[in-house]
Amino acid sequence: MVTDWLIHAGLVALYLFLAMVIGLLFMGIARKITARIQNRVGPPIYQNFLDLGKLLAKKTNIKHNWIFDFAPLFGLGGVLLILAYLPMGGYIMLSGQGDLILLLYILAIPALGFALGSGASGNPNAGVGVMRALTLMLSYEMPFLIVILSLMIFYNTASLSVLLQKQMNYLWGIAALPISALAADIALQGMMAEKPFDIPIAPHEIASGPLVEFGGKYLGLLMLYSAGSIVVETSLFVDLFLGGGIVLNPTVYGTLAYFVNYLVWLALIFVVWMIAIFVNAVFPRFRIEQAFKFYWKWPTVIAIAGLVQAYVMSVFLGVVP
Amino acid sequence: MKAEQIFKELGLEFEKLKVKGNTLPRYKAEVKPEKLEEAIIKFKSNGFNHFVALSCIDWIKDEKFELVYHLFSYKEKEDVFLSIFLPRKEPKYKTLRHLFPQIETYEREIHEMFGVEFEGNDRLGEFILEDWDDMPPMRKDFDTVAYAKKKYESVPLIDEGGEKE
Amino acid sequence: MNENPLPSIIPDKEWKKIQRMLSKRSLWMIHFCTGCGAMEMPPVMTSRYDMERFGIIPMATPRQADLLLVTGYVATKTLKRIVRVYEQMQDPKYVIAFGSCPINGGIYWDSYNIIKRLDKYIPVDMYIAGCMPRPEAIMDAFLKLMKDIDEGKANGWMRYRKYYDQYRRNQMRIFKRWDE
Amino acid sequence: MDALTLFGIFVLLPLVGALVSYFGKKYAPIIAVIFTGISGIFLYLWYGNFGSYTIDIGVKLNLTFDITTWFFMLMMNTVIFSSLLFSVSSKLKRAGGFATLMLLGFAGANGVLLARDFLSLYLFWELMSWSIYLLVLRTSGEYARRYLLFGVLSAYLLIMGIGIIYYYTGSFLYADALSGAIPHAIWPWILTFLILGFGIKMAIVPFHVWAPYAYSSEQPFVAFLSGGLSKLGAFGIFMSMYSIAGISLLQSFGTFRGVSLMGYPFALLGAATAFIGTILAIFQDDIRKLLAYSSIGQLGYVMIGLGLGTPLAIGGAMFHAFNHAFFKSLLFLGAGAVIYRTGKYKISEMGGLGYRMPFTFMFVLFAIFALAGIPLTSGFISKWMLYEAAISRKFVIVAPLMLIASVGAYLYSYRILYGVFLGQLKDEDKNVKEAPGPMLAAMFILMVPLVIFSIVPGWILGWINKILVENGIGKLNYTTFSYSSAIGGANMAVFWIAFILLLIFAMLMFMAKKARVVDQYDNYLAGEAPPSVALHAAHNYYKPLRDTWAPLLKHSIDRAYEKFSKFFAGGFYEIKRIYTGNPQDYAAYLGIAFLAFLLVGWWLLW
Repeated sequence: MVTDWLIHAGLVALYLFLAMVIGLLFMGIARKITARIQNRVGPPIYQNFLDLGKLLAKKTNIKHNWIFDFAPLFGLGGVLLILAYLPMGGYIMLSGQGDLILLLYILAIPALGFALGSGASGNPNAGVGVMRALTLMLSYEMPFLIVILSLMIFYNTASLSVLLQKQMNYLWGIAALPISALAADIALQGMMAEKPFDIPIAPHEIASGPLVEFGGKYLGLLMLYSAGSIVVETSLFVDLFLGGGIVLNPTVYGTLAYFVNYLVWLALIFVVWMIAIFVNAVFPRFRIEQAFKFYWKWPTVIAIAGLVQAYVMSVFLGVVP
Repeated sequence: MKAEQIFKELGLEFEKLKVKGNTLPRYKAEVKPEKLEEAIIKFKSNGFNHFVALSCIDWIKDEKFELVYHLFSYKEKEDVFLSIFLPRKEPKYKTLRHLFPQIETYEREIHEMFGVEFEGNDRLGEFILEDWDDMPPMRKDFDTVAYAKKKYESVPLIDEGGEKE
Repeated sequence: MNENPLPSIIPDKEWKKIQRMLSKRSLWMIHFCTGCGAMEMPPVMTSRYDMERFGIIPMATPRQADLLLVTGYVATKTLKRIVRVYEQMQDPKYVIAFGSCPINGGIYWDSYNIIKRLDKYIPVDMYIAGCMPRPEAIMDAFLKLMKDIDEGKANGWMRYRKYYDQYRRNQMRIFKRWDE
Repeated sequence: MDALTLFGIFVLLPLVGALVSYFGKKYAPIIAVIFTGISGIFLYLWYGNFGSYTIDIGVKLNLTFDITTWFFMLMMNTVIFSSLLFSVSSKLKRAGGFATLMLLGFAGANGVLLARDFLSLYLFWELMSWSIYLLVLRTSGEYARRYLLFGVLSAYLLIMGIGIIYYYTGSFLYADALSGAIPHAIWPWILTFLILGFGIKMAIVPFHVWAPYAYSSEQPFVAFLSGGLSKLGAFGIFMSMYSIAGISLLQSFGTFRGVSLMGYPFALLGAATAFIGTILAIFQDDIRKLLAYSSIGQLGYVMIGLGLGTPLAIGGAMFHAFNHAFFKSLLFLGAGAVIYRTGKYKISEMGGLGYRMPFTFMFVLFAIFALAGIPLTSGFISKWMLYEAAISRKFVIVAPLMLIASVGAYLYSYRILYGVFLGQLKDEDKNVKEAPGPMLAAMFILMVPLVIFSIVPGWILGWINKILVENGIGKLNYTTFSYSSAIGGANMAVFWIAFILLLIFAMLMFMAKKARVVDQYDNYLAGEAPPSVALHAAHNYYKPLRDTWAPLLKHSIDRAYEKFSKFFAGGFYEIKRIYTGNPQDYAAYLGIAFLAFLLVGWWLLW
């Protein structure tokens, strides 16, 4: 029993490491594509690895107090925890042990740890930045939670692994609930804090908000945290709506299926990331009131429409996937 | 009400400045220091409610500072310069910031750059310059080249061997 | 400011070379636009010259940055802020001074509140001459700085730590109070 | 164990304690702590032997000691024990009176939990309400009057319900209520009166107005009031819905996807309470008011669980009431420790206390994790059960309100953390010391169960399951480390192992290099020198949010009550004018009254 537990742990570690590498790669690709949209040459794709290396190799690191260390610890640890609970490429890591509601609350651990660390830096810019981040969170959570509710009601399950199973057997989420998928993608833009919603990390207004006092190894680990959260948010969307990239049934094809599903999953999260990046490259930044009013108007209406559709299909038409 | 008429009512002799180009009409009058406030109040209540600038001229040869209060009227579209002369030794005058709030800033600058004392303005002190230790720099008898050489050339270069120059 | 001493045990030259390569390839810049040089930065960032292809991106705070750009004349008031920002940056850090004003005071050679030579107060790794250098000159300066870093010549930050007391004495000659 | 020992230990002992501690001037809290400790030990010993007894003290009281009562008494006892332990070192004025009233309230609460007939329920309910009124009176008469108004309203509603039952069944026993004498159509009235009567104690939205004022009195008492006594409301609603009326009777009013139509409107009321309580809590600057509105919001969750009525929902409500008892009193005690040390109430005036009071900060941080439902604490499991209950039965109105309210909880909890503990330390708080020993001990006691039941949820789910089975509501499926429902489940052991391993990995990555500590003034302020006064961004913290909510925030329930009371005040003022004060008028009134009687008498006779 211990051996397959070790294999399982090894595989989880491999998947987490791959997720981090993909995250950094995606940040590099995003900078390259944004540069090309602005008719610039843009940095090499592996630029973020160099930045990470430089940050970790800094000779002096500044810290304010012991609460300041919460940010990198909870940030990195928390994001790895979320990645462990998120099926990647059909490989159900821990999501068999925890359902979507647990995942929603684990999403808050790194965010809260990061907020504590930046609050402890004593810089008023950081306090304002965290306030904006929490207000933005309240705004995009409204459509996002309604979308997740409609998925749970339609597929009649709250466990992510069962949801993947049902999407494989029946219909992908995006085919069954297209309206909810649209609302989820709009909410995703705010969740990833991509422009027009990069209000918390606004370099021009509040000197990069919560990150104002982080440098050196702190900023390096927080870069790993943001790389991880890119993979988390994109693969959350893929798992909920695009069947988690499962094309070949693992029980039938065995380990080959895991490779193919992983590649399909990678392609799908790349597509979702590209949507976010293209929107990011061309939009200016909203003010926080505009972002709040925006999210509680149209995306919420779309999400409610998706909820009504899911409710009608599952209760009245008796469609059970 | 026209500027000339106000000057007549105040009994000030004024001159109409001849300026090249089609500028708006400009009048200049020299006022006794104690009568200045009353003149400004009169102008202010008759349309000249825009205080443009307060400037100080250093007449070093006849040992006098000239404070020029520049008013403008949007209705009449006319400029008025009321100026007073202060002795150069200890220039002292009362503050007029209660008439126009922005006068306080001009007074702070003139105090720092020329050394004119304005009683009643409690915010004089350090304003633009930082840790200034010499005479007010805008006065004509201040030698800026000598000061620059004394203050900045004398700072030694950092050198591994120790102090140089 | 007692930085922890230089890490004495650097395992080998290889590690230092890698470290220099990394800090060369990802110079994060904080831009202290003191004078008229600020206008030269947008062309360097945008599509015509694009400094980001060398990994140089503008950052908002000194904590995150390792390259300080002083672009223009430095008044005594500004010098106090520049020194404070420079000290909040983390090692290894580099300074580039734009234009002739930081070199010898430029057109303000006789002014009473412009410092004449930035090098006396904070260690400058690279000067760019010109009464506001064109973007080509700035790009050339970036590349030269990267070459210096690679060869280990750009060690202004080591000089600042080694001769900290001399730098502090020079700074105190210009302004008397530090905490204001 | 017979009736006298049960009644003696849980009701008489606190009363005696109240008497004794009145004379123990300075040592009163310590005496009170000893008394509550004794009853706590007995509570622990008597876990096994339950039973129901009757005792005759002039009037016949029926007492039952079963698992439900034990569960609620466990909360009540722990909370009052730690509150009194906290008040040992908080130098209250007239500490004797404080300890007496607290023990009186405790005796009343125990009586309410033990009572199985309406008479003793009402007797102890009044004893408890009066002790709260007097305790709130210690701070300010105006707040006490507001509480009294709602306390009296709740007493009247209870009497109405009890009266109707007594009119039909002729007896006060809970069990007799189901004897069929009560016609079916009357039950909705009885239940509405009872639920609203108990709901006032839980500060459900229309009746929540007294809570922010009553929660602004002394912190140790408020911890007991909001942590312990508000659970009496939950207990009362649970008893009236599920043991007096019984689940079958509720279902008989028609069910809507497995949930009784009788209970569903109360679930909606609970959802509204959760949403309004949370939104109002976000904008409060006074830490006590913020915690008060957050308490109202959290009790809204309990109301949702009790309203829905499925086994998972009620189990979730019980577990949430348990968690709320601990993390809310922990929060109030944490706030009390901060107020004791700095004497300030406004969040924007404090700042940076986390560096001076690290233990208090860690306790409040832990309570915030429990409040927000982060899986590191048992707070998550209760919220998870409530969500599963609502989502598995496809309730599309209750579920979004709950989810949004829980996200709103992050906002006001960070406002406390940042405003009070983080940011820059102000000069006057420079030498604030850590809270004294007894306070930290009290807070530690409240933190322990939140940790244990998050690692091993099986124990408490066992108790709750026993409660549900005993009242015939159904059962939960759980194991010692994991729990599951129809549509999902979670294993806390796996979660904790994964979290600790990954945290250690992050620690290894992080500890590679040493970092130099810098004081709070070495901050990047665009090169400017740090100003002499500490900068703190906590003033008017959620201003953008408040601007967007402004149209909604205009209508406030408090002002509605004020307008309502002004309307009556005008009327009463008119009546007052009759008492002019001079005797002739009174003689005249007598004459007119006599004449009127004569006329009426004459008309009636002829």
